[in-house]
Amino acid sequence: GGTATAGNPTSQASFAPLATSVPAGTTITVGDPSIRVALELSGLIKDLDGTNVKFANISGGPQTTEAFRANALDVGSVADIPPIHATWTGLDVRIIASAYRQDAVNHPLYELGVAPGSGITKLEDLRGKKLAYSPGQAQGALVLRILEKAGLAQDDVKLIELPSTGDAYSSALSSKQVDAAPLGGVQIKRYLAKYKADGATTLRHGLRDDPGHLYSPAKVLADPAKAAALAKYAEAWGKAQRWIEDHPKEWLEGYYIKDQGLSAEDGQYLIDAAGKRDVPTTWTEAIERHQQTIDLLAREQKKPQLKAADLYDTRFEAIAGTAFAAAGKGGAA
Amino acid sequence: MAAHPGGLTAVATNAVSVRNLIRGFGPKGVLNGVDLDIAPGEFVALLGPSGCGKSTLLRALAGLDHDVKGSGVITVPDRVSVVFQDSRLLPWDSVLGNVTLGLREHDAESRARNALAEVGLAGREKSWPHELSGGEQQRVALARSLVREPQLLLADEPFGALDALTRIKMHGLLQDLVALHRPAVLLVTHDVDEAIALADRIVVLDHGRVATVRTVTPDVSTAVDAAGHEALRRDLLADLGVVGTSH
Amino acid sequence: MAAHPGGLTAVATNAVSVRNLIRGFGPKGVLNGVDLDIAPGEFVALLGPSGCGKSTLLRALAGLDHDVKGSGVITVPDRVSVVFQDSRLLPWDSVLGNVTLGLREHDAESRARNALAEVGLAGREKSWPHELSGGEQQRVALARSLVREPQLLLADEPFGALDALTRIKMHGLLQDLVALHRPAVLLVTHDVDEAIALADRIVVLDHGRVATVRTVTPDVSTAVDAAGHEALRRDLLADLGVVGTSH
Amino acid sequence: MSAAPVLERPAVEPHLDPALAAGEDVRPTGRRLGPGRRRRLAWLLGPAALLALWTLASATGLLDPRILSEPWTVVATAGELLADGRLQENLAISAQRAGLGLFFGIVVGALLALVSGLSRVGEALIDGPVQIKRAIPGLALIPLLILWFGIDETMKVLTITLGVFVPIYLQTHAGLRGIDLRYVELAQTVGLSRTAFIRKVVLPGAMPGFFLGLRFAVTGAWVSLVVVEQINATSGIGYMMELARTYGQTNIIVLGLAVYGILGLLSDGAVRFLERKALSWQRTLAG
Amino acid sequence: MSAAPVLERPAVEPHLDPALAAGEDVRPTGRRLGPGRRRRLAWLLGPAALLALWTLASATGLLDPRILSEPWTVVATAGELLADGRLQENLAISAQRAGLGLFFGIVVGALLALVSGLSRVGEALIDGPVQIKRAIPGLALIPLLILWFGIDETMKVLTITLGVFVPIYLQTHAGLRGIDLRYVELAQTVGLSRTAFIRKVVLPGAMPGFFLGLRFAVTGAWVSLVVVEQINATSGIGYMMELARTYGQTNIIVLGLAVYGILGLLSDGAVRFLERKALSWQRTLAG
Ligand SMILES: Nc1ncnc2c1ncn2[C@@H]1O[C@H](COP(=O)(O)OP(=O)(O)OP(=O)(O)O)[C@@H](O)[C@H]1O
Ligand SMILES: Nc1ncnc2c1ncn2[C@@H]1O[C@H](COP(=O)(O)OP(=O)(O)OP(=O)(O)O)[C@@H](O)[C@H]1O
Ligand SMILES: [Mg+2]
Ligand SMILES: [Mg+2]
Repeated sequence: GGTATAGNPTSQASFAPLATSVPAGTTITVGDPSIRVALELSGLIKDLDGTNVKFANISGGPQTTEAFRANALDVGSVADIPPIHATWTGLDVRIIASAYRQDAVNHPLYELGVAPGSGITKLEDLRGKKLAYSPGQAQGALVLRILEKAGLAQDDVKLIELPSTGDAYSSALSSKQVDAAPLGGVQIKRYLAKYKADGATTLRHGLRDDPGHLYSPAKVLADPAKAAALAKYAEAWGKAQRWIEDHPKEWLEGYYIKDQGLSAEDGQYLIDAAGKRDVPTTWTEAIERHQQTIDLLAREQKKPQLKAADLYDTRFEAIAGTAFAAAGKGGAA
Repeated sequence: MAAHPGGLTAVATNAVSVRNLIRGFGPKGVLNGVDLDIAPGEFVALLGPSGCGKSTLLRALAGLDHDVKGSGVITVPDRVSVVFQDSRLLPWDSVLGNVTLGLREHDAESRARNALAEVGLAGREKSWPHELSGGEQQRVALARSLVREPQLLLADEPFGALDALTRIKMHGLLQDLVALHRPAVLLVTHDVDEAIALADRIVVLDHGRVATVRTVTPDVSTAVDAAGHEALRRDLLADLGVVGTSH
Repeated sequence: MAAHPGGLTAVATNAVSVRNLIRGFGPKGVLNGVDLDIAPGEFVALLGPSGCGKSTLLRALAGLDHDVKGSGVITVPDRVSVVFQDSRLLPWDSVLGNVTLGLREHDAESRARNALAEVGLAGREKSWPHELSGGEQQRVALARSLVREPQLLLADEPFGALDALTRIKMHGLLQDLVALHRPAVLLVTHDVDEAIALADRIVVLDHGRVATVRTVTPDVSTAVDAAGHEALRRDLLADLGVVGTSH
Repeated sequence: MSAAPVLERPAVEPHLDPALAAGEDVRPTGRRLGPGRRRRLAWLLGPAALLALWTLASATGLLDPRILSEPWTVVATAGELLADGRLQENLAISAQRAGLGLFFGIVVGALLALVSGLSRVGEALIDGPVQIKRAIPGLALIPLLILWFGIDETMKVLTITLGVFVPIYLQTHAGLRGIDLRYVELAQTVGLSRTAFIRKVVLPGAMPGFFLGLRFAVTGAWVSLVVVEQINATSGIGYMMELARTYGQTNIIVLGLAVYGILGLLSDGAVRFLERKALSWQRTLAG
Repeated sequence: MSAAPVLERPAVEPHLDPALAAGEDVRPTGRRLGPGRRRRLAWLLGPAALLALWTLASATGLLDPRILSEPWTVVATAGELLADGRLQENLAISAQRAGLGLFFGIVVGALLALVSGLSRVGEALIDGPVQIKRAIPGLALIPLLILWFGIDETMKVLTITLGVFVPIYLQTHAGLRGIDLRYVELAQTVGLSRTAFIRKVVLPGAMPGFFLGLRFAVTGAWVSLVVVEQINATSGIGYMMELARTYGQTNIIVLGLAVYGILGLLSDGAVRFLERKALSWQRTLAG
């Protein structure tokens, strides 16, 4: 592994084994807004008593890495692309917990929005079409993976660089500035609701785009006190995932409606789309899939190779998964 | 004509006619019913203590007091030219540009150059106003009114910043202009001698009203009638409240 | 004292001493070597044609010509007060604020009110400068210099926009001030009578040099010596280039 | 119509006398080149026209509601958000942030402008860096700001401050550099001290410029919220809009824009009102 | 020292005579309240200090190069990008976009300012909407602009135009509203036509304001590139920086910021130079 800009990444071996108790006075800053709500709604927040957990409303790749650099955040919640980019930009990070979706192919985060009248009905039809592409974002990586799956090279389509802020993609699609663009979450529903009558459709890409990770800077993980606190948080995080799974009503009410200001209908749509959660106790498979993504990105975006395994802190491998499973058996608080 | 008040046949023959002019600022009345007529080609001098409303009257005649409270009937000709109390040169235009301002004739520039030469400022055409002395600025303002052919010339102390000799020269220029185009003239001045030398009629404003009107005959004006000249002078000074000084 | 030129013992006793003062703008020379002394308490009037450099000289004395080309040696007292040719009131300050500007004494305001009353502007303390007539603005500027106790008063045509009566009153005020604090005074004026009435000495500037200096005795000044008065008057007008007019 | 007999010392000044005020008033009707008298509430015309246009276009279907929500939808949304208190809360938080940022921005901008405007050394040191600062895209500075000031309120207020101080600085600087030299000379001859000079001449003289800067600053402060409230915020209208954007809630986005528009109009109006009061000494084309 | 004998008609005017110019010059040394004389190149001091600080902090390790690249790295990067032509190309494209946007922005802003400044009806209709426009965050308008104008050059230039016209409008409007009423009266009495009034009084009088607006506008145009060149662009410095950000090329990002800073300084300097030439009639504190 390692890259030109990565300096000398801490090796896994240099991490001391996790302590079982968190030293008093340890504080961690957590950027994991939705789980914070889950912890509060479920009362699991009590599990963290004794650990000083400060929540910051920060999530997503760019924001969490910026905050890591500023030492303003100890752990963040992202998809699979940000840890890769962080490493490429010289920030040594490690994943400490991962959650996936069961039957992920049928519960994708993103679908490919198709502009009215562009005649795309299967991925192969993308040849020669205009695709919205945002290189730094997860959607960008997804576009590259979709092309790979369709057996197309970048040159076979026209990639239109466009940041996916707000409803920019939906606007670009409806005004036929692009033929296809990845849409995520409620945007899928809204796009169809608005433009289905005009002939707009969406296309399932049939890829797994479900990884969700907690990740931390290696610098933080090298601090035994913080590492212990993070382990405790990972455990609570696993339980919270289970609680969300088991309490869709409360989750809809407490998170989507009250916290995020969505309508019940939209919230329910998101819950249904997410399907069942999967928090594995081993990462082997996930690391393999992660490696494929890295290989693709390294090739298509001309970046140095990385070993996906180097992105994971194996000390944490079983923590979240075990908690998730245990909470399921015992029934959450 | 800007307005035609009914019922007064005299008005039609006058260049300027002011009837019952009332003006005031805030609570304070300034003009309390001024009546004034000026015949075409007539030269009227306006005297009065500082702050009595001379400039207010001129501004009313020039149509510059839209927002000032008051009433009255004013008739003035179409082409009115004003020399302001401050010389009021556009700071961003050259001396020449200031003189030609608003002139549409094609020979405007050469006429402006002539006028500038006449007021003793040949060679200063390209100067900025701020490069001129106080008297020079006033002369530019004078040149600006000289190149025009107004039917009514309103001049608010146009010679205030000039020395005796320059002033006499400027009097000459003004008289030439008057002789040539015969505009009606209303000249505000603080110099009684100047008023006598230039005007056909002298009006003294006081307490917002026309207090006295004195006619000046050519003999008195040119001091051919030295005694009449001296008497008029004394009378006017008395009108202005000055008594018993030799000058 | 701002400067102390060597070798001249006379300077120490003079309030103002100017030696070989040279000033010019661009290619044009304005002052070509002016020498002038003013004793403490002396009242000097400065006459000269428009544009001859009177204001330039005053600005040099006031230390306002940092960027003007030239040389010479100037000595002036510390406390110099200036009445500018334009009345130069701060447009954003009230009349009262303009008069008290820079005064540090605790009774500044009441003194300023008195000064305003003396120049006939009682009750106008709160007006904005733009609400005043030309003469009123000039009187505020005068009041501003009256409330100060300068060692040197430089006044550039401070009475230009005033009618005869007001002007006489202002003369009186200025004379009172002079009698009280005995500042050296350099007064620019275009009015020969005014110069004679007020000054101890009259200096005529021409072609950038001091052309004539005439002393005024009290008898001549007050016209007790009427013939001397009239002769001086004629001489001064001749100095200014005016010949053979009665006034 | 000859001169009416008027009392020698009228009880009422003639120009205020109702009897005379009703008298004939014929003035020379020269063309007026200025814009004429200010009319109250006329400023509402433009926004009202805009609103009417929007409503009309929506009602006739010219404007696709999928692109821009209809005004009534936005009003309904506003009603809902007001009813459950979210709009007020977010507004209050945002107002606090904007207010603090504005305050510091004004202080910093005005001080820097004074130092740089009144001394050549100050100018040499300050002016260049300020020009560089404003030439650098604000978004690019955010990572550095996070680095130095964390992700909490400090950083948010500071970011607003950094955005706000620039127009204040530039305008105040230009305003005071534009002060007529004649008044500076006057200040010198009446022996004003440096502080008195600043108080009596510089500040009032730079006031018109300052107020213009303030107009940029107030809207600037509101607009900055869009950026800063994306970073570790859980409230504020910027956050509200960001959230709506994530979930594609067009009606809330448009409501947010409307709120920005109204806030902008109101703050700008407030500054202009203050300006008119503070600059009543001016006699300009503005009338 | 008594008056030296001077010729009656000197060959050289005395104040230009070298012999006399070397003569004694003792002037009253009253305190000078203005900032004093402008010194050439003094404006470089601040940026130079900034650069020195950056170099020093980098050299001593105070500034982590992962956060802000060292100046020498940036210079080296600039060298590389210049050598392979990327920097020039991107700059040229960006300059073209910024220039077009600037041009249209100036025209639109100045015209609107004239209409709104010179008539109350124009003001009522135009001013409010402009205030609303500037209160609405630019980023929020992008989806609408994409919708209406696509994602090609038109939309990019238009976005820049929309950003640029606001300061031009505001400043020109304020500038012309600030014209001394006395000059308007003068214009009326010399019978200026409406167009001559605009040409002779309004435009020159509003010039100082316009130039200040232009200073905001030029940097504004450059800064807008960051946003517009993210949309369907394959060239331009905004695009170059966005790409570098995606791939974490800190040195290119910092180079981009440096380029922005230099462009900002230069464009601002150019406008100020023009301003000094055009406003040489002013006698202000600026000296
Ligand atoms: N805009 C204004 N607001 C309030 N008062 C004003 C305004 N303009 C003039 N005045 C007042 O009206 C009176 C008359 O002013 P006006 O300028 O007509 O005097 P004037 O006769 O021209 O005096 P002067 O000889 O000093 O120029 C003065 O007392 C002045 O203070
Ligand atoms: N800043 C300047 N730039 C160029 N020329 C100037 C400048 N200031 C004054 N002058 C010129 O210098 C000469 C002397 O000016 P000054 O103001 O001293 O005259 P003055 O004697 O006060 O005249 P007045 O009686 O008209 O006020 C004039 O010809 C004037 O045009
Ligand atoms: Mg007057
Ligand atoms: Mg002078």
